[in-house]
Amino acid sequence: MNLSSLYTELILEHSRNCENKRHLECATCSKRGHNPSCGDDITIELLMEDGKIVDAAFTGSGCAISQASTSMMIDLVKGRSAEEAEELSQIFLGMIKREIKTEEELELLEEAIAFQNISNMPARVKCAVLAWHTLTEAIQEANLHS
Amino acid sequence: MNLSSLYTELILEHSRNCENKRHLECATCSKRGHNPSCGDDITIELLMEDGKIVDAAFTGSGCAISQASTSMMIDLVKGRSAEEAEELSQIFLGMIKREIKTEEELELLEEAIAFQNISNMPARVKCAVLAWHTLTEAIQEANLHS
Amino acid sequence: MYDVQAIRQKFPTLQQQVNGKPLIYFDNAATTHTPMEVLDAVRDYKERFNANPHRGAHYLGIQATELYEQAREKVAAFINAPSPQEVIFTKNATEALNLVAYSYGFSQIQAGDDIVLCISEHHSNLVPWQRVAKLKGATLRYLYLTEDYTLDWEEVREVITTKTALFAIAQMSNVLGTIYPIRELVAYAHQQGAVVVVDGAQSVPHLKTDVQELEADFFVFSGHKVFAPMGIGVLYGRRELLESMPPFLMGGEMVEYVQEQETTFNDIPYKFEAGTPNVEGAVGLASAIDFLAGTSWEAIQEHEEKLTRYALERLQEVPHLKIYGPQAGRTGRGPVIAFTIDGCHPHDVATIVDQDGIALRAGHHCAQPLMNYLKAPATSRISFSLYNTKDEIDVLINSLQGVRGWLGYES
Amino acid sequence: MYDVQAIRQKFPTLQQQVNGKPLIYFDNAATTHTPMEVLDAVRDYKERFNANPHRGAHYLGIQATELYEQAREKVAAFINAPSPQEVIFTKNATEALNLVAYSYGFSQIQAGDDIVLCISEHHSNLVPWQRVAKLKGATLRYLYLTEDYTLDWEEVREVITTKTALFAIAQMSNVLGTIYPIRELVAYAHQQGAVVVVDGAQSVPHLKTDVQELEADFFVFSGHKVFAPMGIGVLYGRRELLESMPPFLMGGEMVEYVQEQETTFNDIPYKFEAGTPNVEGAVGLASAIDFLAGTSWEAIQEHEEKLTRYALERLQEVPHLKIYGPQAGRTGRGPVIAFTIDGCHPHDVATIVDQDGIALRAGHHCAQPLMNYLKAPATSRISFSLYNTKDEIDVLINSLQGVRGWLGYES
Ligand SMILES: Cc1ncc(COP(=O)(O)O)c(C=O)c1O
Ligand SMILES: Cc1ncc(COP(=O)(O)O)c(C=O)c1O
Repeated sequence: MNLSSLYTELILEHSRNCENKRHLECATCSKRGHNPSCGDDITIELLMEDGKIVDAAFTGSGCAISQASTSMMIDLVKGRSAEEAEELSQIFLGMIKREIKTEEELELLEEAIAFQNISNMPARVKCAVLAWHTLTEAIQEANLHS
Repeated sequence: MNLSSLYTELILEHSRNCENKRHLECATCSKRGHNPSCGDDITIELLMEDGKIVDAAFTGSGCAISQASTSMMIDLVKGRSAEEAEELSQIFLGMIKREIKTEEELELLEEAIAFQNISNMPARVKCAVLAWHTLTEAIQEANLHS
Repeated sequence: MYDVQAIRQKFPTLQQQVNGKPLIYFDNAATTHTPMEVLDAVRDYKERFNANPHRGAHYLGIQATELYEQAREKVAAFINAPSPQEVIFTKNATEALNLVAYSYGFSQIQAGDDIVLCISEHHSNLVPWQRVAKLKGATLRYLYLTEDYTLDWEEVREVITTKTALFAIAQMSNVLGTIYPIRELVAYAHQQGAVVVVDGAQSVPHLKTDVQELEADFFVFSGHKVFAPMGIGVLYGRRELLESMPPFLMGGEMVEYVQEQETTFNDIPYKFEAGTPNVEGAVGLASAIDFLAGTSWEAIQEHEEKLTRYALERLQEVPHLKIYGPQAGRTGRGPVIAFTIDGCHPHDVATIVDQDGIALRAGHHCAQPLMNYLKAPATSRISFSLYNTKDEIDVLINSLQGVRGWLGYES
Repeated sequence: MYDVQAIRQKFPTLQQQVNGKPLIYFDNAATTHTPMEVLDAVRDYKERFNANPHRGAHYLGIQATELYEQAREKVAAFINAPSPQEVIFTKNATEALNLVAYSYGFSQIQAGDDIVLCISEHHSNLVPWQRVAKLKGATLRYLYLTEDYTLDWEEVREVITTKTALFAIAQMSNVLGTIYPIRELVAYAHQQGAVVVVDGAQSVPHLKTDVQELEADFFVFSGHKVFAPMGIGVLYGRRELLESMPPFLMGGEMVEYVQEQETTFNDIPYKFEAGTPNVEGAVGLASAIDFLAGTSWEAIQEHEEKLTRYALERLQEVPHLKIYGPQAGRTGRGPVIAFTIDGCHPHDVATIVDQDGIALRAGHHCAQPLMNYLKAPATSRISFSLYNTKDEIDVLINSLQGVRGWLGYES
């Protein structure tokens, strides 16, 4: 995997997305995620209503990959039900592990399909998956509390 | 150093000496010495009167080398003053370390000169010096208490 | 066919002369030699990939991380751990046992609890528990041995009770060669509610290890006793236990967030691996596991059992020789034989046979409480590995027959 | 003349291509590569002498013991310790620091005492002290940094007081490159009655070490950062302190008499070396010390200082680049340079230069409290060793100039 297929325009654009990167005043749940080894450190905030993700945003810092992945994920899950979001998360993680291969499933990920080949860069896998793991945990905690 | 110069008649005789290996009922001081790595474990008992070693003996178990060295040492120091005994101990340890080389000094060790070449058998040095270290400690403790 | 000569060819150390005689290495319970392929694997790693793992965003760092984690996976498969996260690399079995004692022991053992050990434990699986017992106000209790150097179930049922918080035992004694019935002991101890620590330092080189079958809560071993380099050891622990335990060594890699006054910790296994790990040691251990996979456990056991039987038989020809350990064959006995010769201190025995190129161990074998119990201040020990031969045993017997003569006895 | 090419020839790892480019290894603060002669020394030891030391009455055991103890003597001379008994082998600097924290810290630190650290400490010299402070009711206090990334004596005098029981500090920061005035700090802390732990992990590869001149009470370093194998580290401690401290890891070798309920301990250094030591690691460290002795410290320092100066100069050509660390030359500064490029995460920087074969480190460098203090969640880090060259720096500068372009910035 060379640099131009890693730092694509789409990924770079998302990595600097300011719309999704903000503090969500009215969040009903939030979850911090961290890669101790490389220092990516994000907090995902969700506004959930009746099991639906009405709004989502994140704060924190990290590399272009982690920031872009987080931003794409937020675009993807906003407006979905918690179950749908969890499912998408599983599909994303499955894609990274090369376990999910059908085009139909991958298409559900919309722009986030951009990370399909990140496993060729093992050092960056953690950056790409951080947000999705964090989302899953956030939703599970929200379910517990409701 | 081959086996026949290690297990000489003199050393074997001393290694089974029963006269020096006994419990000294009337001892005024005693000291245990141990080589944790090989298991030699002896206790030296001294009967001191007016700074003189009136009687000495030992108990415990160990290899032929440690037993013979202990027995020879007891023969050597019995009847001597504590200072003389300490000096002889230093000469013995000096001999083992190859620091003391004059014939006159070595002759003071009498039979214990038999261990002169033990440093060619590094694994057995500890066995040969155990008694002498223990004696030095015993005398130093005795001095402290008097 | 088990081709012992072909196996020997792989070990450069075995090709040597000692005191002018071919080396006969019978000190395998202390440490084993390393086959060429393991030496090569380590060398290759050092020449091509050497880097600090887990922190690298560069090529070498990524390779080192992958090789280190692959070694963990290989170890997990080797001992049949449910997952690699339950495999923690330490420097040796001793550190692994101390980790359990400090982390699990100090946090879970309560005043009034019993800690049960077998009297044949190695100091590394004994002194840490003495310390825990003392500091926590627990009672240290021992299982003693039958005439045939194994456990008595009646005694087991008496000593391991619902008061027993922890039971620690070696799968195989490094002095007697006894292989204890770990699976049954674990089952019984679990019924009583005890957590069980199994010290596999001596069994791993000789038996197929399956921590799930044993149902061990903790299991440890050392790389250097199983053809790997020194400086690498393994702790396996059940996930729930490891996850609930506080960290032991603290520093780089085992943290999540560090603030000036507070720290949160990484997940297992990293929580227990502070500082730069011994990557080349792990690579060497992985390679040693590959080496072992080249021969079936059945073949290794058959070979070692044959040697042990033969040695036990021939040792009877040596006058005044007494063996400490079970007489049986494979079941309940590994290839370690402790003995004494009347009137001859084991240290002298070792020196005498060393002149014939034979490496035996002499002393208390880091098991002083056992020696006291056996009333033998020291013993000599023969321990075989997969590369030893019958011919070597013949040379040993010959040499042993001369020992009393050297020490001035008529016969 | 310092012949860097001749030195490079000794390092097989440096002869490699990475991503089709010659490897440029600038991650020496994480771990250094190993010269051929050290690899050969370890291999030779394994092929000829491999055995478990201290327990052997046979030839190989004796040789292993001698080589292990000779390595200890060599290390003692290398750091100018008064005696080899004050040199304890550990697996790395982290274990050495934990040994001091567990053994000295838990037994000597009292409720109400202060423990003082520098804010730039590596987690390995920080998290153990957090734990001691917390469990003993002591207060953890920090020394912060001046604008030039060094200590302010006024603050030192305010923070280190007669309440300070222990002061722990790295001789050289692994992020900033700052070399702290250890000798003066130790003298001052001693006046206040504090014991001083010096973390030499980063300084030992770059400066002549003299623990007596520093008057350090404890001093630690890791072999793998100074051309030796992984899995070997060193703790030096003053004799009186070591003798009075309780043991840390417990098991084989560190005991004197073991009874069922009580144990007495061996003398230093063995009291602190439980279990089978990493003999080959010690042999490798001894060989690495010999390797270093082939070049004078003056020559090494001059070379590394030249590189550092040149790099600091040329980095100014890279737009939007900010350096964290002192600007000065040799005094007060070692060959470690942390930096950030505006708008570019260090992890992306590392990935981009990796494509040009350059190994940089990115992240918090196990110094999160420092990163918080600097308000830099992460930095990139260049760290030189005696085998790096100016040409390599030129390649790096070139590569860094492209970073912002790759990340979509116009300039
Ligand atoms: C300043 C400092 N202290 C301690 C350490 C810990 O060394 P190790 O990981 O070898 O234990 C390091 C390196 O990682 C360091 O840079
Ligand atoms: C039964 C047993 N347990 C533990 C150990 C300790 O192993 P290590 O010294 O490698 O830590 C040994 C070997 O010395 C052993 O034989």
